[in-house]
Amino acid sequence: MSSEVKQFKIRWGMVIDIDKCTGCGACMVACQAENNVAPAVDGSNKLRSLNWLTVFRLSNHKPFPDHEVAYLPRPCMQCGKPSCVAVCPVIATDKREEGGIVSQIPPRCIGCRYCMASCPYHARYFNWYDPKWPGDLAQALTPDVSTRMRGVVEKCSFCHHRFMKAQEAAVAAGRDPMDLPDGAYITACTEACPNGAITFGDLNNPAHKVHELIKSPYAFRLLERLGTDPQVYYISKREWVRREGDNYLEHEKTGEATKQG
Amino acid sequence: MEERNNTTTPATEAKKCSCGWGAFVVGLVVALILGWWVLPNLMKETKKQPIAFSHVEHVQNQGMTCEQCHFVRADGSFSGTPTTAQCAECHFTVLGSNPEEARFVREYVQTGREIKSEWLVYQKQPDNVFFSHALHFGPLAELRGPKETAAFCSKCHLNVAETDVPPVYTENRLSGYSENTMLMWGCERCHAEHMAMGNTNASNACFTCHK
Amino acid sequence: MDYSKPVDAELFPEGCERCSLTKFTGWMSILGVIFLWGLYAAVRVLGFGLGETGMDDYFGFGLWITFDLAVIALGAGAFFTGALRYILNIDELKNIVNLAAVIGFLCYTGAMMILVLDIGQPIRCWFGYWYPNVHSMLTEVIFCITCYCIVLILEFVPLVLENRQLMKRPFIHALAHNFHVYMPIFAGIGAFLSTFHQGSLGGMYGVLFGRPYLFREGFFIWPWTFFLFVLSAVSSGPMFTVLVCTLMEKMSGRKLVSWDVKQLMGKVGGTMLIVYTVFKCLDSWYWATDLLAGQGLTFDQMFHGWIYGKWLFWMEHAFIIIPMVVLLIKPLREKPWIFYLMLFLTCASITINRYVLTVQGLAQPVMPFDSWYSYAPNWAEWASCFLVFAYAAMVLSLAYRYTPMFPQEAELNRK
Amino acid sequence: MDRRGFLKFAAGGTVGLVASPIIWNTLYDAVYWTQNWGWIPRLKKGESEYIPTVSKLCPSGTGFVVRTVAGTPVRTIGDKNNPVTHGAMTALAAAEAELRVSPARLKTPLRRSPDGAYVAITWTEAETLLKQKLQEAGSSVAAVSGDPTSSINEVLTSILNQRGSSDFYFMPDEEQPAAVAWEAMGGQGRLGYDMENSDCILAVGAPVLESWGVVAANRSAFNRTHPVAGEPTQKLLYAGALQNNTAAGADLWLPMKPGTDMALLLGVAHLLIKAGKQGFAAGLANFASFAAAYTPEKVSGITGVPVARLEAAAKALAEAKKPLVIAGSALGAGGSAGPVMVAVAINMLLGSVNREGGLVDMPFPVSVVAHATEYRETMRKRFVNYTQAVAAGKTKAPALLLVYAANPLYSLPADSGMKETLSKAGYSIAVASFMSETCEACDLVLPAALGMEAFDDVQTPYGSGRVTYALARPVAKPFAGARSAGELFIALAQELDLELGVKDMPELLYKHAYALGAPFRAMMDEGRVFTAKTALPASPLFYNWEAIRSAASARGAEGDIQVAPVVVLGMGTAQTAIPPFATKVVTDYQLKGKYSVAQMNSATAAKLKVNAGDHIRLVAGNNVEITVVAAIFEGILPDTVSLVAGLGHTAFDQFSKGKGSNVLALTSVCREPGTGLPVWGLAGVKAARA
Repeated sequence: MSSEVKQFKIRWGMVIDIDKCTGCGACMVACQAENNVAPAVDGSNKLRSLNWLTVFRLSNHKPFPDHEVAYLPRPCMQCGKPSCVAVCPVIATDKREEGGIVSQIPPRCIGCRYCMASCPYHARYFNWYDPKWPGDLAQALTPDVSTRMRGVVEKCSFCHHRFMKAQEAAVAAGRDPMDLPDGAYITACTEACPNGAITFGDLNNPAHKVHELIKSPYAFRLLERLGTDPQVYYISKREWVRREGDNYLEHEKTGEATKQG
Repeated sequence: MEERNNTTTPATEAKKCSCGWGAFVVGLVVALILGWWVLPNLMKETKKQPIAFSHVEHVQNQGMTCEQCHFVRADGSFSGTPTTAQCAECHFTVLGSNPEEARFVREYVQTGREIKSEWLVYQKQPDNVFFSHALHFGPLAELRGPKETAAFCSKCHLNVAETDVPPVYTENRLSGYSENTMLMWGCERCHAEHMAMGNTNASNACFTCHK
Repeated sequence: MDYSKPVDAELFPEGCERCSLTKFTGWMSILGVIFLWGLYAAVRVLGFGLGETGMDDYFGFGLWITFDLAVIALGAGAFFTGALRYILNIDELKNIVNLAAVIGFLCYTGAMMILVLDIGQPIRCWFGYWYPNVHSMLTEVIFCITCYCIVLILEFVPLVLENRQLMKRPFIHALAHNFHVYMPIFAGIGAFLSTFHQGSLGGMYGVLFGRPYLFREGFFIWPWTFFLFVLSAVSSGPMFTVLVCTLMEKMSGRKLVSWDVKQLMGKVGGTMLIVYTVFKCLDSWYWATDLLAGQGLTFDQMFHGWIYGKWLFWMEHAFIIIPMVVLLIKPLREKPWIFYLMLFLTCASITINRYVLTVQGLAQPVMPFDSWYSYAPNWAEWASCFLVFAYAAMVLSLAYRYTPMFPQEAELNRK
Repeated sequence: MDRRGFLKFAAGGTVGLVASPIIWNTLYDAVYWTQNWGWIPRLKKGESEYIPTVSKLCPSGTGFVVRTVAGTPVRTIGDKNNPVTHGAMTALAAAEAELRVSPARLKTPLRRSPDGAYVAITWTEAETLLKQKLQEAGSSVAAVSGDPTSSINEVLTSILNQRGSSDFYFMPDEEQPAAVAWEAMGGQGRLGYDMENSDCILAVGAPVLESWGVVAANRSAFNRTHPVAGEPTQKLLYAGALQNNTAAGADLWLPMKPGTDMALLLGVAHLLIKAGKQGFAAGLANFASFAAAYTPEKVSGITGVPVARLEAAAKALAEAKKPLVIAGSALGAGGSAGPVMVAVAINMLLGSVNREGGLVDMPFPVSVVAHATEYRETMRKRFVNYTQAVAAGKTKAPALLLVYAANPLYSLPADSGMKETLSKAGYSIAVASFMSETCEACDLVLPAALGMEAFDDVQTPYGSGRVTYALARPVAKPFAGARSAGELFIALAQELDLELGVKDMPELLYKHAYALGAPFRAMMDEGRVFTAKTALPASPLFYNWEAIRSAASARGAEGDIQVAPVVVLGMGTAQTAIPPFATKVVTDYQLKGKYSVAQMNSATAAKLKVNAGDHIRLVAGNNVEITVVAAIFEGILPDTVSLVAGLGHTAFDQFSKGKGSNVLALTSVCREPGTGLPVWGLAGVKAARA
């Protein structure tokens, strides 16, 4: 059990403005297409449909007509202190590479699902069956992400292959692959969001937009009190939305409790 | 058993013993032959390339450079082996007297069949491996001429630049891996050194090589 | 040949009667059918994938893990009784230690069978050794369980060798004798390995800091659940051995182990139960009042509806507190039915404990906008558990019929 | 050899095997095998190319870059250089590369054999059959198109006109009622909306962030006016029965009973007039006095919108510099003209006509094909009037019915007469990309190429505030045996010796570009998109209060429970059905297994005595009965249940078939008072636990 938060020079992170998200699902479609996630014939069983990115519907729990709704896209949080990495018996998941993305290597995975049990965000998914691309659907597979097999766990990788490609392009152009400009590497969901709700970049790099955004007083992270230190931030001006981001006792206020976490 | 042993003479006991060890040795030798030679060979399967391509002809006789066929694209990706269309830039018609070339033109160029998808890659890596030639090419620009390039490339690849016929391709029946496929420990050896090939970015983190 | 005896009577332990071979074959056939049903489920799971089970992305652990944890805890009689018998030399325990070892062997091999099904890629199982993550409690579990399983096989083998006919062969006789000489070493290694992995199994849950239902603080690298699992295993293990023994007595109609030995086992288990109960209650108290609040949660939020209701929590605690108290009162514990009932309650509490940690621990939604979902094992999960039951019953039946598992049997049944 | 010898031999063998590499290598090889199982598709290798074009499947003509690998499309990515959609994607357009190869895709021409089964035929046979049937039919030909933005329609109308038939129709859409309304209010051009420049938008009934208008453009405007973590520069007010996706992005939600849009809009008009917003035009006084009856209290009673929110909405509009009011329907078809009339009237009150960020009087698309019918003329014709007349025997059934890029059998109400028209038609032909319900009912099915496989175009879609023109360019070969529908129709015209004035699709597109003054070469070579602010001379608008009054007299829906339909683009259109990747985007409050999910608030649930997860039976006025699963959601009006559209397909593939119920089955066609428009979308139902 590694209890310390690892330090990285680059920390890829995401800022999702919940007030801009309307839950259209374009990010989810783009994610599946980009990462060769096989389609499901019955996707209505949410406990068995493999989705690296899932959009949750949030409610302020007030009755009609004072009810309010919000949508929260949930990728892998790429935690600074991932609960999954410590528990994997075979190092199929790790957080070691510069950039701080939590890797998941399905060919190494033995499918014990301990990491799934450890993740409070439900960001990890299991291949209950071999993935299937009926008919000619496999023609539309991208060359970037290997197809998985039954019996292994997979999860969002922040489209890590795009990071590799951005590095590759930088090297080919004679630039420093470890100092990518803002926007040179973004995830498929960031790119697909029509409302611009997702911003992606290096949280440590002052030249990247996310660096400033996470300082917003409206920024918060999911379940910060558990101490997972996620690299995904959310923004909402609505107090009730921020309160939905973590567990609070009745007397606790949002800003205060999170600081101690 | 113990009682019976007590009644045998030491001589017969020794004899028995050696006979017993003989069986052991026979078993050992049989198993070693099986395990080192017979069974591994049974697991192997050899395949021929679709066309007997001659690097000697292209490089030495025609003076082509490696980069004319194997190059890094503008986006940093690597072209690998050429496509039929690329070959057809020269071989739109039969140029020489080699019957293999004539066959290539007839069966591939004229029919549009894709040679790239049939060509057996000796260093073939599985889908789950991300390999960027560009990121490994640090010092390539400093190399001069096909000889030096070939020497550099053959750190990982078979040195095919001087072959007149393609080497035999050997594949494991179970794993489907080529005999020449670099396995993970081979990659990790260099990646463990931070300054390998003058690059400090290569760590041994899983995502450095897996996708 | 004595035609009044079953045809395989020559193989029976010295001075012991057994039922007819026909009856025995009938019994084994029933078990065989159950076994085949389980085998069918296992083949489907291995052939098509874990989608054949009732598990899903919210319940990555289910009946199988609950089953594994429960049988491993209940099988702890093997190492604990073994340790007491061979290391502390409590001689009376020799009358039940064989059974304890067989039960241990069956529980562990059974758990291994289920684990092979439960991991998605059994062909890669050796990765646990080859690419171990030393920080993972599960790595420790994999190491210890497989090693301990080997130890249990070594403990089981001499019993097989002690079959009346096999023992007639001097070589086997000598071998069996040698095994007995080394038994204390096995018992020692077993005790060490077993303590560790029982603890690590508990640690597996306690370290999950993303799961407030499960997370516990602890001592050094071990969360409190580590110690609670060890304690619960050593208290329930001997009790389970006694219960199995009694069940076998009822089924065979023969006395196998004397009441004194059973009471001794009860005393051993009961003593450990006192320690366990005290620490378990302290742990629950601290968790409910302090640990949860620190994470912004309340005790009430840990429960939901009927299937995840508080009744399970209270039942788990009641089922250790009541036996603890009752077993302390001499007149009560000397009544067999009360004695057996208390042992049963303890085993039930430990099973509930393993269940709530596995299923309810995962069901409790941590993200405030997430929901409680229910999990129900499907036929394939049940069938494969029954596969293990059938396997265990078959091996136990064979062992009972052909090996001198119970040294007291001949004497207790002398007419 | 004795037993001991054998044992030693075996021991030696074991030691030997353990000491040789075979066991250990096989352990590895077995693992490599599991990592590369042959039955799991392997990745394709090859060069990646990124080619900009536009989507023809997404109704908003989303501009995207198609990524191809070795020539096969694998991804569609928002095109940031597209001046209309600015890189914004819709969930449908994002799935297009996969839709291209989806199992529902038609691969070859199919002819119905006498026993009713489909037989695959060659294109030569198909073309011969097509020509023969057209010649046999003479002037008794009818055609319907579900793609109003394509210039392929011109080829079709030209063919029909030259054969002597005027029965060419567009599928009912959002624009048809709007065009009626705009004309009734004196509009002479085409109604457009400059949403991106407005600072306060009131959308009544129109889900502007999900399915109304040029969604991708609307979303991109929303994006630009709502900076991340910053102050929005545009207010969005949305009135609808359900807190849907649009409501989630809106600053204010006005919970409005389905079908009460007019009352709400009149209430807003009244408040604005009271607040002094009285943009002058003829009929103002009459309109004001008519609207005066719609006091906030009365409107609140009719619509369910709390008075405070109604007043807040009016106040926001009154205070805005560039307010804009939009009316539309949730379903995107079968809407009424009345609400649009009042919306236009409010914009007139606010001075929001032909002003930046207001309504725009735009030119209609112009036809360039010889003998083609003008867009505006086609827009005036009602397909449902035709089909109902045919069904009732009032009009002669066509000898040949051609359905292009449409799925009327699914997307029209049951009593629209479509089914009868198809069975009465002498011969029916579907030109489509996917095996739809309509295809399954036709005699001949011809597989059409998608936008990314053939030349096509997107002329200004309804909802835009600018004239736009984009070309769909083939970035990949047509899938299997699919062919360009445009080329097919042009070739057909040539076969029949008809005059079109264009010889192929590129020429047709060139003529369009030329007519608009668009840079054709750049559009063709680089995928550039043309936009222009083409303002017409201001139309002589007036407050047509009489038309408004008669439209307002429409009856409300009957039944105890109102159904609020929800259109989600991610679930595809009637032509595409649910894209394979969208099944996971469909939520558990839209679909559960094979049942549609009806969302209702807890008050409604208590009234119906149902709990979440219960099955309930909904019986519509037309006696259609469906079973749905109840879900509790507080963001919906009492006595209202929401059902998502796009379910209940009986054709297409395993990703769409047999899932839920088609909302349209609950609707019936009726006529709007005054305009006589066929309208639907109002569905009152009786609900009970099943």
